[in-house]
Amino acid sequence: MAEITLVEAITLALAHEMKQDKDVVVLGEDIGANGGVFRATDGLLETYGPERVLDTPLAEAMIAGLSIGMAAQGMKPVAEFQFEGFIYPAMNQICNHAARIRNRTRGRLSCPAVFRAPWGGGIHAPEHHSDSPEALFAHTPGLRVVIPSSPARAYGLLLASIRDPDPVIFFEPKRIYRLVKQNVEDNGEALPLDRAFVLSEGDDLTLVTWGALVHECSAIVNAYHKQGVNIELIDLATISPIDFDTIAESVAKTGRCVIVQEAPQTCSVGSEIAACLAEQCLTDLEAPVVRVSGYDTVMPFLKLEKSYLPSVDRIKASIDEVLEYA
Amino acid sequence: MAEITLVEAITLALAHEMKQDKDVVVLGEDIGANGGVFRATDGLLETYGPERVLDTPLAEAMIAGLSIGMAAQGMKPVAEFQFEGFIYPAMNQICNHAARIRNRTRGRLSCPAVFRAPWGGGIHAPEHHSDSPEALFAHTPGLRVVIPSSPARAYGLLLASIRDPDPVIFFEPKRIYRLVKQNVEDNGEALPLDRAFVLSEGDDLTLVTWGALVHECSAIVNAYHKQGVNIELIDLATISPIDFDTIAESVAKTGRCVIVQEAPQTCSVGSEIAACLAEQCLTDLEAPVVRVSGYDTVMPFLKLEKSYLPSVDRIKASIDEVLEYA
Amino acid sequence: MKKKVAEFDIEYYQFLDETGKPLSDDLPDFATDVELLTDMYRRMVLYRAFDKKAVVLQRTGKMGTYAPTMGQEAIGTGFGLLLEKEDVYVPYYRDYPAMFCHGVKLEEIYHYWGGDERGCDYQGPKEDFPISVPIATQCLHAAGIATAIKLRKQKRMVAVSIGEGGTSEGEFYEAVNVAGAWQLPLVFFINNNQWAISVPASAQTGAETFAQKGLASGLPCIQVDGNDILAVHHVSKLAFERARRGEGATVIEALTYRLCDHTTADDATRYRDTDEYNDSWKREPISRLRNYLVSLNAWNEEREIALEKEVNQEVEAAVERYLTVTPEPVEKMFEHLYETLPEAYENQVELAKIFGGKAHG
Amino acid sequence: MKKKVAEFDIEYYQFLDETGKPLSDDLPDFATDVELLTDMYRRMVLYRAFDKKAVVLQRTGKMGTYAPTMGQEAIGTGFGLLLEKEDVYVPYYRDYPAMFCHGVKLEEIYHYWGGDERGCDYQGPKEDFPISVPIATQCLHAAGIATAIKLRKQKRMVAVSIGEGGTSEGEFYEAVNVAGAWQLPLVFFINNNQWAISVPASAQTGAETFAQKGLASGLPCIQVDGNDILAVHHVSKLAFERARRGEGATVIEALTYRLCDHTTADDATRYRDTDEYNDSWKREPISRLRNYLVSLNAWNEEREIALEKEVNQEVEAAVERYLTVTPEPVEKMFEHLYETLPEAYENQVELAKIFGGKAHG
Ligand SMILES: Cc1ncc(C[n+]2csc(CCOP(=O)(O)OP(=O)(O)O)c2C)c(N)n1
Ligand SMILES: Cc1ncc(C[n+]2csc(CCOP(=O)(O)OP(=O)(O)O)c2C)c(N)n1
Ligand SMILES: [Mg+2]
Ligand SMILES: [Mg+2]
Repeated sequence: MAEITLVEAITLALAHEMKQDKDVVVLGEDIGANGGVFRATDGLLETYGPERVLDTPLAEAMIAGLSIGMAAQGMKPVAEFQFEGFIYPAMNQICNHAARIRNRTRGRLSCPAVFRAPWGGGIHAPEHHSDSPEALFAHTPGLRVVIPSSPARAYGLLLASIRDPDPVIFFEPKRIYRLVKQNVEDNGEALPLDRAFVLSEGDDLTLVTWGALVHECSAIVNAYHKQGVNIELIDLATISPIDFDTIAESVAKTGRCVIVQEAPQTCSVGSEIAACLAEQCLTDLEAPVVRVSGYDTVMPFLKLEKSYLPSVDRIKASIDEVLEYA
Repeated sequence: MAEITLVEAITLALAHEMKQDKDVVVLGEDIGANGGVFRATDGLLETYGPERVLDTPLAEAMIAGLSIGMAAQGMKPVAEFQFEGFIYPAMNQICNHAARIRNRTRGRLSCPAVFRAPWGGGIHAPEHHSDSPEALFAHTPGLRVVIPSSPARAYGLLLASIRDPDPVIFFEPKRIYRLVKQNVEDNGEALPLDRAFVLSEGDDLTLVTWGALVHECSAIVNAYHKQGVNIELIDLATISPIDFDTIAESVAKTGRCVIVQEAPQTCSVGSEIAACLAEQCLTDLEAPVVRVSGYDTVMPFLKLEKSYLPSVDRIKASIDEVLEYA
Repeated sequence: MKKKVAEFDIEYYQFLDETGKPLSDDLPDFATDVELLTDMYRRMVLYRAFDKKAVVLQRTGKMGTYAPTMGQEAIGTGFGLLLEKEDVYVPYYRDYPAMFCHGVKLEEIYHYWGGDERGCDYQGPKEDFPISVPIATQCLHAAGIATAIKLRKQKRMVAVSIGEGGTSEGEFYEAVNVAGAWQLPLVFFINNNQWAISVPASAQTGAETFAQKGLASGLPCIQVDGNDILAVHHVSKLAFERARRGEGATVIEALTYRLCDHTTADDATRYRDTDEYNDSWKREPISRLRNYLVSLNAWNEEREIALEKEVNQEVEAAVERYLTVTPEPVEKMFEHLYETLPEAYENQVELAKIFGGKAHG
Repeated sequence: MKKKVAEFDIEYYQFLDETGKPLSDDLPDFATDVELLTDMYRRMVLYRAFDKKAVVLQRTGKMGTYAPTMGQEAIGTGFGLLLEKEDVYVPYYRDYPAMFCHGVKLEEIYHYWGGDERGCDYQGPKEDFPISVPIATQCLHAAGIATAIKLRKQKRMVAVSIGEGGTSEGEFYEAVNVAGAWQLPLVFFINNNQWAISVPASAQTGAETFAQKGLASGLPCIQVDGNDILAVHHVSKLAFERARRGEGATVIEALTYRLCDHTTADDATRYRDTDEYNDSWKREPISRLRNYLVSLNAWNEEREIALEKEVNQEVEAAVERYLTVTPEPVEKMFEHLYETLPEAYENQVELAKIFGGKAHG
């Protein structure tokens, strides 16, 4: 058992599953000799060879379309899009086909593929390299959307995603690829794809987030804890289908909820959570729900990037506002 | 002044603006001699010739990309996607470029284009011809999203969209293309792109919807009215940026809100409205908000299509639930 | 200084003239295989009867919008008969002849256009893809299947079809490109019926042939008279053998004509010259093969009458099976969304059961 | 029966050998235009100095990720000098030489990679598109601009560039296709630097040349030695003249080599043979032109030293302007989202002002 980073946990899960299941193949741009631009597939080519590790021509619709064809043949393609901002050319294949093939053939064909991509902002990357488009896929029935926030959860959720018989969009928070190390046992144990993670329990407020912001939120929760305020922190992680029950249970207890996300606010995953609260938990709510989101503008180039992303101050201000509401 | 259908109002607005402004050109698949598969561009080729009415090769990314290039040159392309289900190949161009070009050039270039598409279900069309993907575009900053629900609003909102200096996704509810006729004066008067339409006033409940369902909802509102229940019916119409103020004002009065939409529920425009209510109008709410949506499954082939779409019974049941909540 | 660094040409194949007369003595071996040729003929007649019936079903309110295949029977039949059971076929939406040759049932296509997902649950060719409505996307699925076959070192191949208009889509090209880069066991059929709804082939591209689009990835490219089933069968055989030998993909453009509206929702007289349409009937594939069979003394009036009766019965039986199927209950719209429906869906399924009613037409 | 229905070939142009010696006497007119050639030379040296400085800025934390253009200066300079002011240039992200030739300022590119949108607000060529990161999308913008130009019957043209890896994207092909179908005044430059990050050109396609991808829409296709600026300039001239005459588009593949990492975030030694890299320096474009100029007695050591000084000053001045710019206030991220910010944004702008701080590096 070794201390590894989130991106190393991705590699570990890929290697584990490639070893267990020879139908698992990885494909994408620069994932072979280069090991992916973030090194998520580092070493796989050496171990599994060019027939299991496919450097593709440069075309994302193609990567998705090939994956659908391979998956229909019972392979388990794990495709990498180099950055989330380059997944758009593949949306036709993902939304019109991957998400539908099982349903439209009444189960005859299916698409056990994983579509991975580094996701989110905060690494001072060039434009189109820092988006958070999870809502587009969460809005599309037939897909699963997963975003891990720690090495262990990355390992367990990626295993589960590869083993899942349906297409999974697996977004990896690139800002925390190497932020923390954690002991991760390579035991092949998958995590469930329909359960949010309650990272800390509390009665005073429910804080829901996912991806890199889990780290800021954890620190914030600790800080409040020292002041005697107990915040229940939920890492949503399995974004779609959403595990709203865990959130509802928490809000039944706390009566207050703040949702924190990098994505723009309108029609976002945060909107969905707040909407479910308004529908199912109205009587539990002792204060208005607050979403702390990326603004509804284009993710700026790197100079203004930090101003765009929810900051610790901004999150705290919202928490205070909700806590103080009477 | 003539009684015309919604699709005729589209044609009228296109013709009006092509006459007024020679920079307006229409382009798309089969929009020339064929006049579009729904005849929205009928007669334009005869009047304005092949240099203003461009039948394109069959490629949606191309249609969007050409529009962006033409718009940057000061033209006002009005592009048609044959059905909303075929807009996915263009998402890369629309989300990564059309929505961003003004911002990323700090105003040097811009994209005064309109992307039209017949939208929504209910006409017994083949698969991929009946979707409601407005949320994907509402989630994308830099775009406007508009969905008219009557001939007059189609005329006024399309004029506004063409004149708007920024990219507009203009979805046309195909189910009501020919459902009703209305007197529409060809007076060149645009409607504002940031105002929802209050179609009937009432104190008992706020009913928000858009597109074809406005018609079922109007009938429902009338039926309730006869029973002494006064429902305020809002046609959202300008989906994004959303006019939440009009909804908030209404809910301040009624304390109850039902949202009706064709799209799948998760991360939808309905979610956004419900979320804003949970954030901004919590104390006004006397009952949980209810969304009546297309289910979170793939729009079925035609045999089950009606079962998928919100039915009058389903909408009424939700209204009753919310009205009866105490 | 300049020098030539690459050279290409496109060859066109045709064996029979419009009247079914051989253009030369240089005919392929199977041109005297009467059994094969009569099978081809029988099928083309059947598929046309199927097609006409589909239009009637739509017109009489018994089916949804339908895309007829009238005039294009020789293409799908010509190559479809060369598909082995273990090969995979990935069709575009106007390509029933090849689908039928590969084992799809007539009524499955009726179900499809009738608006029932079960029409994609083929009982015969379990691995074939269903009709693809989003144009050109199917080419990439075919490339993916061919990739799986190649990686697994199997001795099978994949065929895929697309309309000439569809070749303007980037996804067509991306498939051609990877097929060339990876030498995939894949054959592309471009069904050039001269029209993409209202847009003539000449407006789709600056290329003189659609076949040459394969040059963009270094593939062999062939143009063929798609109304001459002998020529279609011949070039398909060459391409299939190449694919099976592991030598890679081929692009075949088959020239034909859409002897019908684009779909039952279309009115081709709005944009298409009636003379052109009428004239194109002269080149249609069924009478051409019949004339040739007659010249071989392999066909006559009597057999024609018997065949007509036979195909009508077959089509009627399919219609019967189509019309008498029990509708799916409403909750079916959730059953196959995921392999196991997530818990989060319980409420929605309940709602649908309460309000959904049952399937309607 | 078969017959040839179409024939194509690809021609390759090169005038100077690796050492700058003419391969034959058959040189273009401008090969003795010393003023032009020294301007070309000066620019290439300047652009290389600009490029090296950019890498230093990144390494010293003064700029974000940067994509160097080392080794590819002859392509953009070779055709960029042929762009008239009123022409429109649509670049890919590694194509500063042509951008500079068309009037983009050195510091604008520093701003761009420094993470400041104002780096796309070109003060010179107001109609040019900014760098396109989503690969191949720019080809369609160029086609759209060319369409506007054609519809308005203007006498201008558009040039667009893309890497050889980028030509695997469907959007590249869609642009080529419509350029052929509509005879657009557009010239495509495929900058074949042999690598797409870690993927060699040979793995992108089955085609022998990238030029031939234009055959898919019937366009004239030319391959050229992209390290020989004479050859680049010559073929560009032919293509530009064709475009200006209204005869349509051309696809030009320029062969070169990426004499650098893909970006400052990349480490090419992970995937690229050092011998290949070292060997490629032999063919680099700047010394080749210098040698040729020397052979014309148009260049010497003294001028070289003077030039070096001159370009260093020019680059340092640009760096100075880059580093001393006032950061944008946080609300700028809303100002140009729409022409007029919708009311719905008021709250968000307020929030951003309160919490945003100001721009950082
Ligand atoms: C991606 C996409 N865009 C548009 C359509 C609408 N559409 C259906 S058929 C068709 C024309 C296709 O022409 P062609 O490819 O020549 O095939 P044909 O119908 O002539 O057999 C169009 C535009 C579609 N189905 N998919
Ligand atoms: C649509 C898209 N996919 C992926 C990327 C990531 N990416 C940036 S550069 C590059 C390689 C491009 O190679 P090539 O086109 O040959 O140009 P070069 O960088 O060699 O000049 C890739 C994969 C991108 N920017 N856009
Ligand atoms: Mg066609
Ligand atoms: Mg390259």
